[in-house]
Amino acid sequence: MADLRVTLAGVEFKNPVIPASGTYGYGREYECLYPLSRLGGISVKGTTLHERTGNIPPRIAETPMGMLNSVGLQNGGAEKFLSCELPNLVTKDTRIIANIAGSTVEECAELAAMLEGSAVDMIELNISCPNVKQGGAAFGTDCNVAGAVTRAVRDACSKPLMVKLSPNVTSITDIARSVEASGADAVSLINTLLGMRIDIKTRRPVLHNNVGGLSGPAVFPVAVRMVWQTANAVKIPVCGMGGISTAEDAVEMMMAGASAIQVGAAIFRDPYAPVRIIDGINEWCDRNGVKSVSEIVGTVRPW
Amino acid sequence: MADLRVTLAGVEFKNPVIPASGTYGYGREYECLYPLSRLGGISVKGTTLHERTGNIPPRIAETPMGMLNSVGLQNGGAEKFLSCELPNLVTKDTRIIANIAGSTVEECAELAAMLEGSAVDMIELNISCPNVKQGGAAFGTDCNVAGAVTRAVRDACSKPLMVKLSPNVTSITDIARSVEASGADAVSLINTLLGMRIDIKTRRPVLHNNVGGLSGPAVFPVAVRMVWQTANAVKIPVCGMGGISTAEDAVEMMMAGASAIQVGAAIFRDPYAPVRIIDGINEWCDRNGVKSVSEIVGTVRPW
Amino acid sequence: MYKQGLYPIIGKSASAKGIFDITVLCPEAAELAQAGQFAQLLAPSFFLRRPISICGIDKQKGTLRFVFEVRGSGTEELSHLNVGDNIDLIAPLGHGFTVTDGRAVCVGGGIGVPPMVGIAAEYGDRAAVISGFRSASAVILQDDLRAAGCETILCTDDGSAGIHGFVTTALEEYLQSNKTDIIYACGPMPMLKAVASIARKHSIRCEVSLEQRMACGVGACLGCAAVLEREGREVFAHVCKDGPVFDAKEVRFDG
Amino acid sequence: MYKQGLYPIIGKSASAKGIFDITVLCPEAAELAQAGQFAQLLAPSFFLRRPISICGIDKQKGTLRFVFEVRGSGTEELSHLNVGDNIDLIAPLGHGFTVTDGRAVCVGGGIGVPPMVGIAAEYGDRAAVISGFRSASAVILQDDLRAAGCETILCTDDGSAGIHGFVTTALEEYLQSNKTDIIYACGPMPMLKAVASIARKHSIRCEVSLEQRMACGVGACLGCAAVLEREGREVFAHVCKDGPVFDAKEVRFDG
Repeated sequence: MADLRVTLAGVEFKNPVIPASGTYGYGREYECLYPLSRLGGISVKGTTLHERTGNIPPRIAETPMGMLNSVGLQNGGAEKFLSCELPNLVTKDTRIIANIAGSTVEECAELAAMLEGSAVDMIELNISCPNVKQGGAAFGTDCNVAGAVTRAVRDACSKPLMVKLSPNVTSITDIARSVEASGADAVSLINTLLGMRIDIKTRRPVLHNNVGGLSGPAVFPVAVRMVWQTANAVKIPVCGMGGISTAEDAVEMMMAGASAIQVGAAIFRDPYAPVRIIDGINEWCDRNGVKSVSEIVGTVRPW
Repeated sequence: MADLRVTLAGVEFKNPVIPASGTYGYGREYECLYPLSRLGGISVKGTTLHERTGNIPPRIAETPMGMLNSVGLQNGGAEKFLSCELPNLVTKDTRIIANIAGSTVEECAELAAMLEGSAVDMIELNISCPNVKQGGAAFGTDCNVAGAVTRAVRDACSKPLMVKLSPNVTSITDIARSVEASGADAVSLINTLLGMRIDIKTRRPVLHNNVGGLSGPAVFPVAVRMVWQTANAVKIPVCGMGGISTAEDAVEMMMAGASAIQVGAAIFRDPYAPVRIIDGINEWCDRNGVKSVSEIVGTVRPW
Repeated sequence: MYKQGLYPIIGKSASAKGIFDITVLCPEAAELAQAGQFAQLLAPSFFLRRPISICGIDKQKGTLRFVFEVRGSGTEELSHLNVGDNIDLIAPLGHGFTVTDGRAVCVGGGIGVPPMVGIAAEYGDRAAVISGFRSASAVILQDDLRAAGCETILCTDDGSAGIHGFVTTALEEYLQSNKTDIIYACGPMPMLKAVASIARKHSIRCEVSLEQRMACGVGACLGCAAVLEREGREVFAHVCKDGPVFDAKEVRFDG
Repeated sequence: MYKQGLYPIIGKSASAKGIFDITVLCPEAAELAQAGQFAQLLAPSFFLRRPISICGIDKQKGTLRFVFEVRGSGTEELSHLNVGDNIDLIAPLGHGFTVTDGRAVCVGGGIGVPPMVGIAAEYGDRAAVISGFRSASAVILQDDLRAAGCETILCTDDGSAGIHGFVTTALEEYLQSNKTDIIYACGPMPMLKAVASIARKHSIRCEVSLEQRMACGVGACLGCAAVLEREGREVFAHVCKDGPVFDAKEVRFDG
């Protein structure tokens, strides 16, 4: 039994596996399979200041070893999260990461301020949602804007702050350095790659939003590359995600430089994926004489 | 039997299917399966001014529904292409696209000048190779540099000029507009996405180059999105590529806005892929009452 | 409450061209299942699961029956599974039909017929099932419905079997002469829309089973939105959790 | 000159733990095949093909035989194919062994033994085959080699079968007392390096079969580079076309 504890932005997680925001709701749908206390933490459904109904369907398209989504941050708003979801979540003995998204810098700051006194362990500032008109990716593709929104949230809230980055940029390391300089305690990456599918029978995009975010094993190599580049560009820890579906993928991502990892689309294929990955990491550590999983973080030796 | 002819940068192709540069050599390896005259054209192996030995192996890594490569433009140089390959290629009754890459703007211009008097039908200027130190992607990720190198090649050679764009950018439409303004007659996209895999046993990157270019069905949704965005941003035609492996993929890419398409990694899995796609497009057109395949270009109706 | 696991296929047959009928031994899932719910079946070479409606539930035998159409390469791969193979499924999922103690009419169009078998069985001779198909060669499940004691009314578009015409005409006719407390329907959107308006006209309660592109299947990802109208405002419900069965009054049939 | 197609598997057996032995009926490919060449086998759920060396060629029966090890999920999927299934292969590929009319010694390590069977058969009683395995349970193909009339020298790392020791020691010993015109070798890089240096010492011609991560398999993509030394300068040859068989003198064994 290896020591699976990892520390991210000063917060200790019992293991490095965290269901990614938007793929796990608030955990309610998976509790009937295993206790949420098995998880290192949960990054909850992206929360906005006010309720959002989300995008018009269809919102899902399958792709080779992946999928597109354009849910559009459908959620009940911050008040509802704090009153209806958080009280239940805090009883689950796992770390709670509040994923927040705003359409303006002020909104992001206001959201963060609302969480200041709450029981959430960490804030994940989403500056990379590809499926919303304002804010979203617009924040994540410009160094100055990314820095400004990070600074505003940093000043509005003292919780550990992780910023979720977009892969749809020329240099993710520039964005990472900019949010680090603006007070981020960690970065998480990658959010989805912007993609599109067309139904050749109807000649309409499969997604009503026309484009959507690509996730799943298909994007894993891009995620590993960006995590490796970013971990070598900033001093703050990196939470790696993007196509992880097995314990071996998780180990690979950690060797690339991720202090913890998030599992997303893989959960749709296998609802047990997070716990299978946790058990698999433990077995891999034991087989390979790794006493503590944190030892492997960033241990890849480039040629 | 539908009319499969398409026109790209003023050049007519007998059909819209072109094996992509670097995946088909100069066609010699596939002639034993079918005559090269079946093909709309061939984008030949990337050619540099001088011979290049390429990158140290391993150069290939498999990924979910895709692959990484870091060949590094191994080729015999322009002289050898003109003296040993082109004379043979011109006898094959298919369009010849010379794919060129240089480490400096001057080198690109010199290469283009060498082709001026040659029998090649079109030049594909590669400003997006992810696997070389100088030039390569560096040219393709900055609007001004992309414009400058395009202009230099445009001035050095009167052949129809297509510029091959990198997907590893924040806005591929900005790059496309810039090369259009600098005299490109067409753009081809997407080149490979930059990715990485790590062998968790050795803790070394699978590729000796550490990172490499991701291609295959995995990237298809990203390619369709970028082709759609670019076709709507420029007036010059777009040659679409990235993960096309079936006739339906080709039709989807053309509906997104591609006047012709390139087939790459799919050839590694099925060496007959180009001809199967040509036959499949023809059948699809007949089944759907499409008289001429060029009718479907850009016909997707966004929501 | 649902289960996920690998379960053996203990029965398989081809009902009609491109239609496959498999029975899976999954006692713990069958125990929980209700008519109108669905399962997420995994075609190993594809990333997302395929949502397939439950056609039959046998809690004694501990089996679930699925009758599905080969629509793409995913369902094609599923159709290659044989008796003895294990299938990876998540079931039961979603919100099923409301069972009343009155008389029911079940209206199914094409591959919308299978989910009608489960609910019709709950009613036995208190149910009439109106099934519509393109032609005689596409007709499925009529024997099963009769075996369940239901009255069966068969329609085909080309008249090659049963009544020559649409299910909606047959429904109108049936309602003239038969007291009906509830209508259940599954099939193409235009058919559901027509059935719903007929039900409204006769002020008969109507439940429809909807389809949508789906990812998680359990209500976590909010991918499979369906457009509903509640208190005059448009809301997005989710087919996998709030559905697949919805009160027809709430459904915006034109999306 | 090569062929691509779907061909039936007409024979299958498990030679040792994790080692599978399949025979494929592919007359037009078998007709062209030479000892030392390989095939690209497709595991349907994976994107790239798996390069597998040809173990046996029967031009009369029109078959190719492949003996491969399950190394990952791709070869695992290949191992699940059974007699009667079709396999998608491209063959024959690459440049095989040079056949002489002299006496040969074939040195194979582990899964490097299968390609030795084809070339040893060309020599029959003019060949000695030195095979090395971890232990008795991993030993394969010795009967086939004897059936081909070859002298077989078996070595295991743990002494549980044959000589307790490495193939290199056995090779040294064999060369003391036997005139040898050519040495063929396939196995782990360290073994190949050692065999090559022994051959050099005895100034015996030596050909080695190399492996590399491969994409097209036909020489188009230049992915499977191997580091050679020609006229003192480093050149990248390609395992799929220039190889897999190379003159040991040219190979840079430390990459």
